[in-house]
Amino acid sequence: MAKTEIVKLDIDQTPLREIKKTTLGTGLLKGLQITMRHLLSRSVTVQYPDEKDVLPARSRGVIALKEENCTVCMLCAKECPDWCIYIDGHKEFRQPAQEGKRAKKYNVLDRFAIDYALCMYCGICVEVCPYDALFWTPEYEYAEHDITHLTHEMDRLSDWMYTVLPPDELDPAATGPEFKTLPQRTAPAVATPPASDGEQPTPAGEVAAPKTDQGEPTDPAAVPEQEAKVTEEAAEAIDTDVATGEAAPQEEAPQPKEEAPTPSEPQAEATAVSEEEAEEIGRKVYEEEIGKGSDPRVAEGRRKAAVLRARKGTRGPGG
Amino acid sequence: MAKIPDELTKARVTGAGTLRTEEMILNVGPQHPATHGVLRVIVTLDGERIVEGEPVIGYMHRGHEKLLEQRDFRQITNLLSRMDWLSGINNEIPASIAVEKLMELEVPPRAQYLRVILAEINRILNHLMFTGSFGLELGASTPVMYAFRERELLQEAMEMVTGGRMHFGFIRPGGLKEDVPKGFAERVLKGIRQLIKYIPDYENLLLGNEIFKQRTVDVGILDPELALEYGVSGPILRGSGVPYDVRRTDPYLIYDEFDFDIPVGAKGDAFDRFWVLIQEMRESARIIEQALEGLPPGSHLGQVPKRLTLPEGEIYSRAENPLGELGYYLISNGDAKPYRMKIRTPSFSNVSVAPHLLKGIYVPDMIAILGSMFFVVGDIDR
Amino acid sequence: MPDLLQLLETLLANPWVILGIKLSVLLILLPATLVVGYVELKVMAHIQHRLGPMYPGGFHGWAQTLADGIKFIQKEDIIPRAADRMVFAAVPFLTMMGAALAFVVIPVGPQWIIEDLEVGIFYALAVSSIGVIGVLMAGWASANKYSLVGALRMAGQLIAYELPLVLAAAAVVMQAGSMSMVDIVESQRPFWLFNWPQGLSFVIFMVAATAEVVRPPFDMPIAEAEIITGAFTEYSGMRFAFGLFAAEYIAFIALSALATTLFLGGYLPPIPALDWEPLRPLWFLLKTSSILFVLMWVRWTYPRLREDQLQRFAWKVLVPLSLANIFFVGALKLTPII
Amino acid sequence: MATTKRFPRSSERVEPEAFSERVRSKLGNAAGEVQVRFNQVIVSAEPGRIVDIMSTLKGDPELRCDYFTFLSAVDLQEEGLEVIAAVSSTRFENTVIVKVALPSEDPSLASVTGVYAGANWHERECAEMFGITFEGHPNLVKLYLPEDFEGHPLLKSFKLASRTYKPWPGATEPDEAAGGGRS
Repeated sequence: MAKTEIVKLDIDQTPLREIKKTTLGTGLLKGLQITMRHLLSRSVTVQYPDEKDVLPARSRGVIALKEENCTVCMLCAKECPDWCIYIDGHKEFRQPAQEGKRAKKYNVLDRFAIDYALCMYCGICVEVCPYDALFWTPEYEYAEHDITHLTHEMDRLSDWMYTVLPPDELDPAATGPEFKTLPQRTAPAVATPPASDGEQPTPAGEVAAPKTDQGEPTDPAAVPEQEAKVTEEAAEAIDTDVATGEAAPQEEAPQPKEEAPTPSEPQAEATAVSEEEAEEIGRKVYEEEIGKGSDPRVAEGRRKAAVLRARKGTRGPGG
Repeated sequence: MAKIPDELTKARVTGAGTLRTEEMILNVGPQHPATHGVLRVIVTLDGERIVEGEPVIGYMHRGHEKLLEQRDFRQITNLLSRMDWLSGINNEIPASIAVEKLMELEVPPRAQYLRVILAEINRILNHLMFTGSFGLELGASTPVMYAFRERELLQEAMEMVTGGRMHFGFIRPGGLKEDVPKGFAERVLKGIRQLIKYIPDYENLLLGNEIFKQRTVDVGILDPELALEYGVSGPILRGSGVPYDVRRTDPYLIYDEFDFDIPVGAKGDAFDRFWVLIQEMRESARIIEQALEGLPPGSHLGQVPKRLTLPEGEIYSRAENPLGELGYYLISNGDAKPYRMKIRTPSFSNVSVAPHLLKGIYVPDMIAILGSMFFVVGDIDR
Repeated sequence: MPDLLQLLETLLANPWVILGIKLSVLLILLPATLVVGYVELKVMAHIQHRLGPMYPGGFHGWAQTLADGIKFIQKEDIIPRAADRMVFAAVPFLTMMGAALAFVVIPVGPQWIIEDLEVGIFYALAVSSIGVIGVLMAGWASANKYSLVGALRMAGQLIAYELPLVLAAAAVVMQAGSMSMVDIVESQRPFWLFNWPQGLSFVIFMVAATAEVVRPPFDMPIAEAEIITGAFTEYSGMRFAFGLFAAEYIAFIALSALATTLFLGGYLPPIPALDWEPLRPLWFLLKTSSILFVLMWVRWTYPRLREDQLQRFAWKVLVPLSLANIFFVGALKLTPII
Repeated sequence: MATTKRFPRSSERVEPEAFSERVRSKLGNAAGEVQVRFNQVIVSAEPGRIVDIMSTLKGDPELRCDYFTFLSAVDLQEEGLEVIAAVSSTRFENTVIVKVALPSEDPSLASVTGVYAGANWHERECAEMFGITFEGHPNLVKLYLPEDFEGHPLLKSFKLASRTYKPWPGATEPDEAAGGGRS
């Protein structure tokens, strides 16, 4: 364990009697000296709308919903102390794979909404979700003029997914109880997701579009590097998703993707394409999103997802 | 400066037969810049002299004790941090301790150390806030900005660990919600270092300033016996010279393993209370330093059943909060929710002694006294 | 160069030009309060390790106070029902007028003066107290207890600081042998930058002047944390801006200018070699702004006193000191120094 | 007075067991059962003796419970109400919790404000929350609640309104949502 170097601080008390003594003006002069020293040094503030602090991954800004992971188990709504999560769903039957077997029942999510006017940001829903469908993201700029707009419906909650950051690396000395039976963290990224029924792993770009790089999508020089980062972080995110989450019981999460395509998700090419074409697709997606009036960050996240999908030759979450 | 003799006050009020004068009743609050929160003080004035001052509370009563009866222990953690919103972690700790003691859960040493570190950071955050706001109430608007500068560094460390800035919700029965991320110790040390570097600035800007001394020395002298009778605790009691600190008298967590002093005042005036407040930040810094040094590797959470169901029983669990003794009287009837949870908050008892201090003083002294009582209205009203 | 000088001299001989200059001194006052207000915001911010306004107007938020003014104009004008409407409405004019009138006798340069009254200093000190009456009126007319307390504090403060202020100025008058402001400046020629025989008077004058403009550490009449801007609790919008802010800044500038004139050699340059007529207003401005800066610096460093402490300080320290100072200046008057 | 002192645990500290013995002998037959739980001394008392007990706890030189911790109550439903008062001794570093059983109907108890002035607000809170009358209290008016508030919120019979107005969104079956779901 790399132990932190502790440099002993020189902590001395100021004796009460000494400081309480009556003085004649020296205290006033000392005060002036202190304020002058600050006047002459650089300020420490951040000019908010222009500069923004980078928030840690654990920041409880807003809750994002990964729609396709939700099985309508209602655990979050049950555990919520404020009763601010509204979930509607219905049951559907899936054709059995083999003749003669019973059709399997599964839940389809119709509505998932969080009322942020009620939410107290405790994070219990994120904690209890057994299928890793809810994530915290550090976004905080969603103030509204109308309180009813603070109820974020499924599409808006899914959009927040693009801003989820991969979790921070833990302190080297930490041996959390849930880490004991886990695979190595160095496992290859694509192999780990608990994909059942031969499904495609979740598109990487969707898990983690890093919040920090919001560069212009048309800047060709910057893009490859960014994407490399995206893939890396996404890989890590998937990896840790598996690591931290309680493994989802497979039989309860059939969730055929064809049945519930994300409506707003743009469809990408099914075959791998060249870099330029991928870029072109990304740009189109971005313009389309901006045209629809999406948040630029969301548009940027979708652009990245589309580019990645195009390069890998996979379809969107719908395919 | 000193208190005005009673006969003099009376003579003025009755006018001594020459001029008819009347007392004026002034409502300070519930919306007033000096009551940080919604506290109302009804003062009867003779000129600018206060004949009587009576705090009226309840403007922020949220019925915590009733709400707690409807929630399980995970949900409770998140509610408790909202009482004294400046010391979230400190509010959560005794509740978890109560559950742990009733269920006989074991808390791993790493979790104990981390709890101490987080609690002491939170104590510093709280004290910095009051350092600044006390200056603000006396008209010095600069120290509060400096205090917030130091606060921000430690606040960032807290956010990095818990994800929250005020309502942490991080302590769980049996340990912590998560372990700390990499780089936590460096962050904390950076914050502590800057704090220690700048504490002399606060002292020179406020404590050492002649105007500040004029305003606080011999103002609002709290007699230690009276303070004890009212259950006053924390920096206010220690300012009166009573070295009562739950961390020492009834050690919880692992506080008995650390070396730290209990600063106590001599006279019990506003100056002493403020001095104690500032010195306590230094002691907290010392504790954090020792705890970071001794932080063992291991798990952050003990063996905890999935669903917390308490056995029947009752316990009074207390802790030294930044503002004084916080206690929970937890009665369980074997359910997942507490049957009754009485919350004994420090600010409630601390402010209840105020009518004794608000007699025969001037209006500005009232501000100095209320400012040096270091209360949070959410903590009074719950 | 000589041509230019000659041109200037002819220009300054023209009465219309003089009138224009005199008018501009008054017209400059309102924008000047905006500038001083902006500078104060910036000084405060940097003392507090911040940047202060950065957005309005683009460059370092230069238009912040202008924007504030516009905001104040847009706000609803509220007069409490129980208030004495006439008196309530008259207050902003009165508070602003007192301080503004003092500028009539302040010499920015020997020619740059609206009217060099024979009793200049007497007049300046007299009119600058009018504002206090405005505050008293505001406190009474608002029908608010906080306002009343604030107004009473103001009245008490007036009595406490006025005497030392006048006594400190009296010492200067003794030295100059005249009440005319230009004469007072000219009498400081042997000292140029700082009229050192008046060192004690300067300190007393500055303390009393801070109390007169109600700035910390003597801002008890408007103390926000105690009595919520005192007499102006019920004021809002434009009335608040003029009655409190504009009046405060005009008085602030006026007293700094007065102190410059009385103690820092007014428009005289720091060394005799630089004594060149067109530059004189510049010296005056420089000196006034440095006093303004020091007062801002003090304001953002100290907590505030209590009203009775100010009274005690004024009567037990400042008044005896200023009396002693008059004896001291009188004794100096017998020597060849002044 | 020293400004800062290293403060070890009080040299006069008494172990809870020994302190409970002292409490038992000093209170005599004024108190019922005296036991120690979680290092705290728990005394059950008759309603009529509360002031005596508190005075002894505070005044006896071997107990010296000078620190008033809290006073509250609990609604035990069928078994009536129970008032819980805690005081501590800063010198002997022990806490004594006094419990007094009261009937649900018309509960009343002598005020201890004469002994501990700090009980004032605690008793006011207790009175409005549980409907207990504290006889001899100098100013028994509502502390938190509005003057015209009816009912005593901390009694178990008082239902939490917010949980009855709104259907529980966590309901999986239709009948769960109605009537406030889980309480």
